[in-house]
Amino acid sequence: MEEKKKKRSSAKTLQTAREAGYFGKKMLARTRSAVEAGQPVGWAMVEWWLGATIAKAMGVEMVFPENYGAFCAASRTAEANLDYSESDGFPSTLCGYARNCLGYTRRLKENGFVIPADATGGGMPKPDFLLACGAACDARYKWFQALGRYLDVPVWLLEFPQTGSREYFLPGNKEENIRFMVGELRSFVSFLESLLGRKMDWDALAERLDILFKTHALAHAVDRLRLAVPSPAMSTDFWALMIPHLYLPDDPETLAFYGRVYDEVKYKVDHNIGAVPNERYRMMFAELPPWHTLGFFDEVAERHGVAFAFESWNYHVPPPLPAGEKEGIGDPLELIARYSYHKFHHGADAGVKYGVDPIIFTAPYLEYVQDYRIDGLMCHPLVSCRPATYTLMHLRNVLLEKFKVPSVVVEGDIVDMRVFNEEEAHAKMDAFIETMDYHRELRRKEGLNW
Amino acid sequence: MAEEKGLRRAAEIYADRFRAARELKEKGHKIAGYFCCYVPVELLSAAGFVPMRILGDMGEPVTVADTYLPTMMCPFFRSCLDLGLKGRYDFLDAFVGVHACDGAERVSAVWRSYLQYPCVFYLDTPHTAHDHALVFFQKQLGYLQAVLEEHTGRKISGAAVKEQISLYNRQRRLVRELYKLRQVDPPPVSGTEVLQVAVALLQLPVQEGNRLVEDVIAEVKARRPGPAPKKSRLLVSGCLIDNIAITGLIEECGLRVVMDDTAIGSRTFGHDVEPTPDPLKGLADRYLAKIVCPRTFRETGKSRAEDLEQRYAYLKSFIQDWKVDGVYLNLIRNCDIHGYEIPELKHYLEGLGVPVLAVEQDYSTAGLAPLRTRFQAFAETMEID
Amino acid sequence: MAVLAGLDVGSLLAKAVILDEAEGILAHSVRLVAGNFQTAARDVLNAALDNCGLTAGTVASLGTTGLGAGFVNGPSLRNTEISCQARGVHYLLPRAGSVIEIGDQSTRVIRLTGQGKVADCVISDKCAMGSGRVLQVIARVLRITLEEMGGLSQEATRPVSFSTGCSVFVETEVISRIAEGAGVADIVGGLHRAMAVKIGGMADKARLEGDIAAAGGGACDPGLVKMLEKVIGQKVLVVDRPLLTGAVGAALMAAESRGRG
Amino acid sequence: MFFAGIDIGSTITKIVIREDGGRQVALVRPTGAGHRRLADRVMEEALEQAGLTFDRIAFVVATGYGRVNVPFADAQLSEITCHMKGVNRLFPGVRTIIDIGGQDSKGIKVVNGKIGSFVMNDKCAAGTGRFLEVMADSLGLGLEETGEMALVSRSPVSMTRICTAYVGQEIVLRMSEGVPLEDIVAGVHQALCGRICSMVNKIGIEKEVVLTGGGAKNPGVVKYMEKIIGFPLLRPAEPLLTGALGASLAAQDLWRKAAAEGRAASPRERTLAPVSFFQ
Ligand SMILES: Nc1ncnc2c1ncn2[C@@H]1O[C@H](COP(=O)(O)OP(=O)(O)O)[C@@H](O)[C@H]1O
Ligand SMILES: Nc1ncnc2c1ncn2[C@@H]1O[C@H](COP(=O)(O)OP(=O)(O)O)[C@@H](O)[C@H]1O
Ligand code: SF4
Ligand code: SF4
Ligand code: SF4
Repeated sequence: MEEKKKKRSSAKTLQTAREAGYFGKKMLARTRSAVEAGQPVGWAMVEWWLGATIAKAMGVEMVFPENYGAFCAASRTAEANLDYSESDGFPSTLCGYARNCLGYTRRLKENGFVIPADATGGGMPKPDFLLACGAACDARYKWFQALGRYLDVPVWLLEFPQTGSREYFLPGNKEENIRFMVGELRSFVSFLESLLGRKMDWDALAERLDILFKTHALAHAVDRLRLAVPSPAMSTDFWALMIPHLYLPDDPETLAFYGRVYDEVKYKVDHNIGAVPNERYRMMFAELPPWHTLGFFDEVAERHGVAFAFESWNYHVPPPLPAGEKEGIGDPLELIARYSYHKFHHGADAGVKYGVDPIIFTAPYLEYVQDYRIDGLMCHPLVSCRPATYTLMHLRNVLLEKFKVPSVVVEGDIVDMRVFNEEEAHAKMDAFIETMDYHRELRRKEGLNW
Repeated sequence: MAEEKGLRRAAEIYADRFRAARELKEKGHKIAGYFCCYVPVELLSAAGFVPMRILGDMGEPVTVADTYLPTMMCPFFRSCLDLGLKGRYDFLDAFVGVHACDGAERVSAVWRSYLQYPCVFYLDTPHTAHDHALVFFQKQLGYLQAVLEEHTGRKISGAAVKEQISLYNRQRRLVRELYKLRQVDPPPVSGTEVLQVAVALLQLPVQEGNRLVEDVIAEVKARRPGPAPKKSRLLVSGCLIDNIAITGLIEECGLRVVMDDTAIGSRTFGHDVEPTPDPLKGLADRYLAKIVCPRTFRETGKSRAEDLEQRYAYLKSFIQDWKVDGVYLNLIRNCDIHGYEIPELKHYLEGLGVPVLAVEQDYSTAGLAPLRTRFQAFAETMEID
Repeated sequence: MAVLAGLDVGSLLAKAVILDEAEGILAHSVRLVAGNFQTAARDVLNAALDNCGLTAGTVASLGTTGLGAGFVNGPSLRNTEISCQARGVHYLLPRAGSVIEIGDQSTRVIRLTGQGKVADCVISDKCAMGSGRVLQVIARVLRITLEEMGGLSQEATRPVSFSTGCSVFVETEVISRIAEGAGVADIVGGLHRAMAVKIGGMADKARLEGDIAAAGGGACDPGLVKMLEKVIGQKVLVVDRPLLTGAVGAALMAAESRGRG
Repeated sequence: MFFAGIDIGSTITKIVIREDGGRQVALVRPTGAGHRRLADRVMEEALEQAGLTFDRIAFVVATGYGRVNVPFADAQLSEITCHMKGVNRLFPGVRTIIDIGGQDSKGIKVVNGKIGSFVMNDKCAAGTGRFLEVMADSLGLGLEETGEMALVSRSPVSMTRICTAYVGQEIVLRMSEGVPLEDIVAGVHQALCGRICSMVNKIGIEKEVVLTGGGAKNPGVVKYMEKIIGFPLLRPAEPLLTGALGASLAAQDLWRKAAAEGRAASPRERTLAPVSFFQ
């Protein structure tokens, strides 16, 4: 099977997206040179801008094994790591990124913590601590805890509240949540101070936060530019652009880069240049992509004039913090807490309005479909990532029921390419075009305005 | 032999949970359904509900839930939602979802998007037991209390909560006493019988439940088991077991279940609530900090060895006190919480000189047949020549 | 006379139809793929032409579909199975609102638009238990023909239940059940029920509406169809010549796009 | 004194009758639908070959898939224990056993003549002998032929994780693409061996490794197994028999124990009855 699935990297439609791969490599390279220079290094989960920036402000270089998993998958080098973790007794049903990381780390340990010469992208160096996170996914802390098998380093878990839509509006509950997060962050700072034997540099943190917010403002502005018809950029562009704003948002180079991204997209919008020639359908994608076969999306676009206009709630920056929440907040930790909490709960209004939970992974889409004038959703259930898959069937039901927007379900995985059947996926897409036509009619009849 | 009324009653409730629940309703009780062992039943009870743990049914194929949940998720919760969507839990007056694991959290959300009950709450539960987390959890319990009060239109006094705490503490102590009876060899009560009692307790009004356990204890003490063949003594650890098909299979294969470290068992009945001026504090501490389930993160400490001790040392005393010969690690497929634990836990237990059998199962009675060979081989491995 | 031709090269069977849009199916042919898509496709098309005494030259357009469609030689227009099934069923049974197509490798449940297009579609997952393949496997074990199966399941008094979801192991389970003394009828009945439950779940997902039509090889099995009716709680119509719907749809779709182009 | 082991596999039934320190008779018969209830006949046949009557057999141990309901057996043991005992008798230096049967495959770690740990696959047919049977069937060839065929391929196609139910379809596709048959066949063998190895890896593969079960009779399997593991494997002269042999050895041990405790049944109390049914 695999031989047929030749590696095809996707043709990104933005010049800046083609350049974005640099940031992933930069992140890896920086941690390696930090180790050589005797500086501390940490591995972190994506924790939606909670802890990594704090650690970086204290002079720690951070790297994200999740990103490394996608990297290994995209370069098709994950298989050996997967097998290696399974042979140590980890069930094969666990998160593909986790198994990739567990296998990699086992090899790292067996190599005396010298990065194996053939490691993808130069490899991740041994960390001094692990920053886990309780948000959205159990693997985010169970996986790092399990790494203890190979890495005798402390794990810190940054906890994250996940509020139900009605509970969000209980009087005072939101502030309780924020208070809790601030407390968690403060403990994390103390943990770092005692681990590193140095004090928090609050000025450095403020500076980094400033850059982060500016980068994110641009990233959000780019998201809004994508409302345009025809769509100026595609999901494949986004998956490349995601790396700098998700992992290195507090880096001046990222900020400068995002300025260019904005300009490029703006130019295309102003000049009515679509990412797909003859855009006929606008689709949305949920949640994590098949990193190993991104080229699939180009083919779909080409064959049917489908623009993947928007995608995955998970990795987008949130809408900016409402001014009222930002002003007068002197404590940078509180600012961080509010921002992350906002990321996770900005769908609360939609959740209550439509009587749909959860706020994460479901409610935000209720607004996206309308804003981005979506004709159809591509659900990508993953065999190895439950969090991004749990609610896809639910989402499919809700979008159809409330907005007459149909979904096509294409099974796959983030790292395990053996699950993705490209031919079958194309067959489904061919038929789905008719389905989208039909529902367009339905929406017209029901007075839904797209 | 004297009639074993308590054990029989437990077996009856176990055999038809829904009938038992409807009988309670006919007697005028209100019933509150909830997930997992992280919901303080004391509060539900103080608000006037009979708490009923929502369980699935391993014996019934999942058909309806396929439209709402993907197949790759925890089959236990798939089964729960399937029963819910089929209307089996329609009699509930309240529903309390909980963030125990991702499965519990997402199914709580999906559940309430499709099934409506007069009173609904989702209890966010932190993954850590840091000080801040305990304070936060206590506040969330306060919100649960407020939502319950709003529904019933009746304040829940601190005294009422304290009374329920002492009733449930008593239940937990009684169950532990029952567990202790299994420390002798051969144990006078089987794993299957204990499971039936535990399941029955998860839906009985607390005082009725306490009477039931008292009866069972008396009955078990009255048993005079004759000489029995020597069989290996098993500790069952990991994902929940709510069906006697599993304990039955294990016991048929020449093993004895003498102790458990699972959700319907020692995790539910293991620790008391300390009396505190604000009863919610005692509840928060007991539920979040004292229950040892891998869903709650334990601080790693200074080294791997210390980490392992903090996470697993309690199993050492289980093994010593219950004279355990082997451990069965029960993993329901797709359970991340327990899946990540397997290699380290296995390593730790084998380090104590106890053999371990880890098996992934699909939460389906139909799929159990192939496990027979594994259990039998495991029994033969431990056989004392 | 110019006619339309359609070829459905499935994983097990190759099917060809010769169609006159006004008059309907003029001729058809079905044969085993038997390890070679190219030859199967060529032979089955020639046979169909022979059956109505026409030559390849009279064919205005050739539409193809199915797993092996890529191996058809000569000029043809390929479309995917889902759309072809939808068109084919709509043409043969216009009042159908939904289709359950049970093929050798997978089962597809399709809700149709008024024009015979795909309003929604659910495809069985990778395991073979919900598809026609398992019927064949079990027929072989029981030493009966596929044709005999349909009648047998209706005689079942105590349909057996299977513990495995895997089509490969169902075979060994059937062997055990025979040894236990289960009757052939009860085994077939149990198998049909297991399949029907699986397919019924898919029907739920696709929110089937209107009259439901069964197509594909599995629809040739009246026992399975009966059981489906029981599970879905609604009458299931069987398309006339259920094996041919894909090929008919392929022929029509090719003509459509020729008309457009 | 004679002892018997009967191994009722999913595919093949095997019997070994041994005399303590003396001769040994073995019989191998397909288990197929009709034969299931005929375990007693197979036993009779074996007795006939040995020139014995049933009452000469002191103890019978049943093992294998159909062990649960062999009424004439004195005890039943899991295949895991029996394979271990059988192999350990033949190869006292064995550390790892890989058994490839018709419906399951297992890895057993042997520590001081006892089971250290074991792993088993019986969920998915793609990790068992069935995989090869289905492939051979769909090509209309015998297992012997395909096994030999796998040896001549220079570049086996890669088809790592493919479901048994679809292997036929995959083969047709490949053939239509013009891939040489031997490369496809070899690819299937390689895929099976890869699966089994990564399973057995969980308990660690240590020298000496013994390959048993029907799969060990297949030269293609042996070749790719060795290729993946990286060193030569040992094989019993008749790989199908290790389970039955182990069962007969266990029969002797159990009889001794029972006799020592004074509860050995007198042979006359037992009769050779038909097998009732299978789990
Ligand atoms: N007369 C019949 N009765 C019952 N089942 C049949 C009959 N003929 C074919 N089948 C089943 O139909 C399947 C073939 O259906 P088909 O739609 O041709 O599939 P494909 O297009 O994948 O080849 C086979 O799996 C077979 O089991
Ligand atoms: N001579 C042979 N060459 C290749 N494969 C064989 C041979 N004999 C038996 N087999 C295969 O061995 C398997 C049966 O092995 P066995 O260990 O007896 O399994 P079980 O105990 O489950 O019956 C079958 O899959 C069969 O195809
Ligand atoms: S969200 Fe999915 S991919 Fe990310 S860590 Fe969790 S399980 Fe893995
Ligand atoms: S077994 Fe694990 S994942 Fe499943 S319900 Fe329990 S805690 Fe959740
Ligand atoms: S379980 Fe059986 S049908 Fe399912 S994937 Fe495996 S071999 Fe195929």
